[in-house]
Amino acid sequence: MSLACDIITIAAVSAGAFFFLAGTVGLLRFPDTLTRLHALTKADNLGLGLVVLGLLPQAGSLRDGLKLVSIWLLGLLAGATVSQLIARTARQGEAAK
Amino acid sequence: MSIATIFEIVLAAVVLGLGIWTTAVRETYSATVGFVAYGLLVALIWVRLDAVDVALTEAAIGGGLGGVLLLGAAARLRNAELMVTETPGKVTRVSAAALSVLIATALAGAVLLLPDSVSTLAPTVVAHAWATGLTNPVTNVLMAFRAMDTMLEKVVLLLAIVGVWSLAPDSAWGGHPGPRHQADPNGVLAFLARLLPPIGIVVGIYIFWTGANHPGGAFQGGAILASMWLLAIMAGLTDTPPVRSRRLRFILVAGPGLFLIVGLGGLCFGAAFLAYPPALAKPLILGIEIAMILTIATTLGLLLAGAPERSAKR
Amino acid sequence: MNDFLTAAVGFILVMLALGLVSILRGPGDTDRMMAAQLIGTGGIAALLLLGTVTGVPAAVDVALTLALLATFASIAFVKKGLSSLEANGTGSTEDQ
Amino acid sequence: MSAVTVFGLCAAAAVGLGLYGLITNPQPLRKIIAFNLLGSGVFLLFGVVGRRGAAASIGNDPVPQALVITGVVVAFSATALAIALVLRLFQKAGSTTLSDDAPPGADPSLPGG
Repeated sequence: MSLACDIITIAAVSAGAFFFLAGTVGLLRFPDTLTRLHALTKADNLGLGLVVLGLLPQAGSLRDGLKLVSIWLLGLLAGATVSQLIARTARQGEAAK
Repeated sequence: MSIATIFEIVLAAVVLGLGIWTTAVRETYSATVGFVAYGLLVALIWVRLDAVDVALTEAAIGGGLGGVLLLGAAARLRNAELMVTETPGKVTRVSAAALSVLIATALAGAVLLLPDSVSTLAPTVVAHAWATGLTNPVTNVLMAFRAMDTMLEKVVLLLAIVGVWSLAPDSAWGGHPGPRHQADPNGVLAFLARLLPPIGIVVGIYIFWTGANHPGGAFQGGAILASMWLLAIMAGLTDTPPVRSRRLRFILVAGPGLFLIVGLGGLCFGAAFLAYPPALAKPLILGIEIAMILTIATTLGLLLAGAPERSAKR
Repeated sequence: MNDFLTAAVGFILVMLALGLVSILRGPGDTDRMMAAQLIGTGGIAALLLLGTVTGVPAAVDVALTLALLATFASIAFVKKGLSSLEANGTGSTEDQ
Repeated sequence: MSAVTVFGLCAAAAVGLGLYGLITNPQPLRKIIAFNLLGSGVFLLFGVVGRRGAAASIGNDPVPQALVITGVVVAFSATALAIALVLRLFQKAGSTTLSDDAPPGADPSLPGG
């Protein structure tokens, strides 16, 4: 049981780390604000979700697990709304130029 | 070198890099963004140092609220900062660098040469935990063993808000702090400002409540509540209250006032100023903390909003 | 297991640092607004892993706080950056 | 090297950085930021010393922790007051320079100053 949990953790956290890598490569390589925003809010949020998934088997209690999931949901909410706001600002800034 | 040490060096390097960015970059807005990132990441160091209470405080007050405070000022002063052309001369720069390096080296030396014998008050704190009925040692220190500090700190918060309000121009005396924010009531920002505060209020109260036995407490919970209030204000859903409001002023003095009354009660009925009778210690501390979280949330929010700018009658 | 998780924290931190470099370098303020959002994901992931490695269960509470405050800071970045774009030239808010 | 050493050196460097910024940056707002950086370094030094005082199954001496929490809140109050002063100075004078031979303000656009 413990071994299975550990395997899930290692697999999910590795996948999460990969998506963080992808997000960072996107941030470094993409040319303009909107595409970089895309890399940041999608890849990184998926990475966070996978890390949370990986840590769930290690959580001590149901309450800790629920807290972990709610952190990810908060992250999703923030990513979805903040990226829209930033994108709107970026477009306004371009229009003003 | 173990893998944990490598991780610690990476963490320290990231935080220091942000510190260097904050100091060196030309534009103030960028420096503020760097400082917010710095403040949020320092919380990781505090977790690593096993001081979770401080990590919560740094994340909430040091990084979050403090950073946003600086950011608001940077946005307003943007044009003024551009006009400043004076830069200190080379001599000043070199001597400042020399002084800073000297002090940093002295501190580093002190860290490296810390004595082997460690003095700690942790066992004493644990030994006296029975007196309050709370098991979080930091809350015990804050609310019982060094309660005087905490009470005076509340007074400092109160004095700061009096100082900020006293800077209001005559036309706005007693009026609303900060600008009135406008936002599309059906837009994304208003949506987030309706969705997030209920969650944030639950989290804030949870952090406050868990502070009795686990890391958390009134400051951290209050800071979260304040940030949620300000979010609603920034989305234009509500306005800052006029500072002449009597109810507002009552909330502002409720925390330190109750603390003082309980302290004087200790002087009259107990052993000393701020001495709680052991049987009543937990309810008394809880009562003070409930009053305090309201005061802290309101004070932090109003400190961020700044001096009154619009007169109340309009 | 712990070594693996520590390595993962280190890796995510390095990614976070590279991302911060890229974001802070700009070119525009809109790029810099993403900084808090980046910490809201990468920083929290690192913090959660760190809490598990160090055996500090309360790190989850810090992560909750960080998630809320990072969102708040992001909104403030956008809002303040926006107001400085719009109020170009006035520099201070009129009390109208 | 232990966590105490690494973060202790980091804290010392943060104090140095903050001090340098405090002296050399001409703008008041930057001085406030630098001062906060300096303060954060000092708090970290407290944390490092407290970490060595780990005892009785507490990972970090609670007394310095409580002092740092108090310090963070007081630093925040002081920052808020300082920023209110700078903003008021800008409203009155139209610039935020601290030197005596300040250029005349651009447009102190606020009435009733």
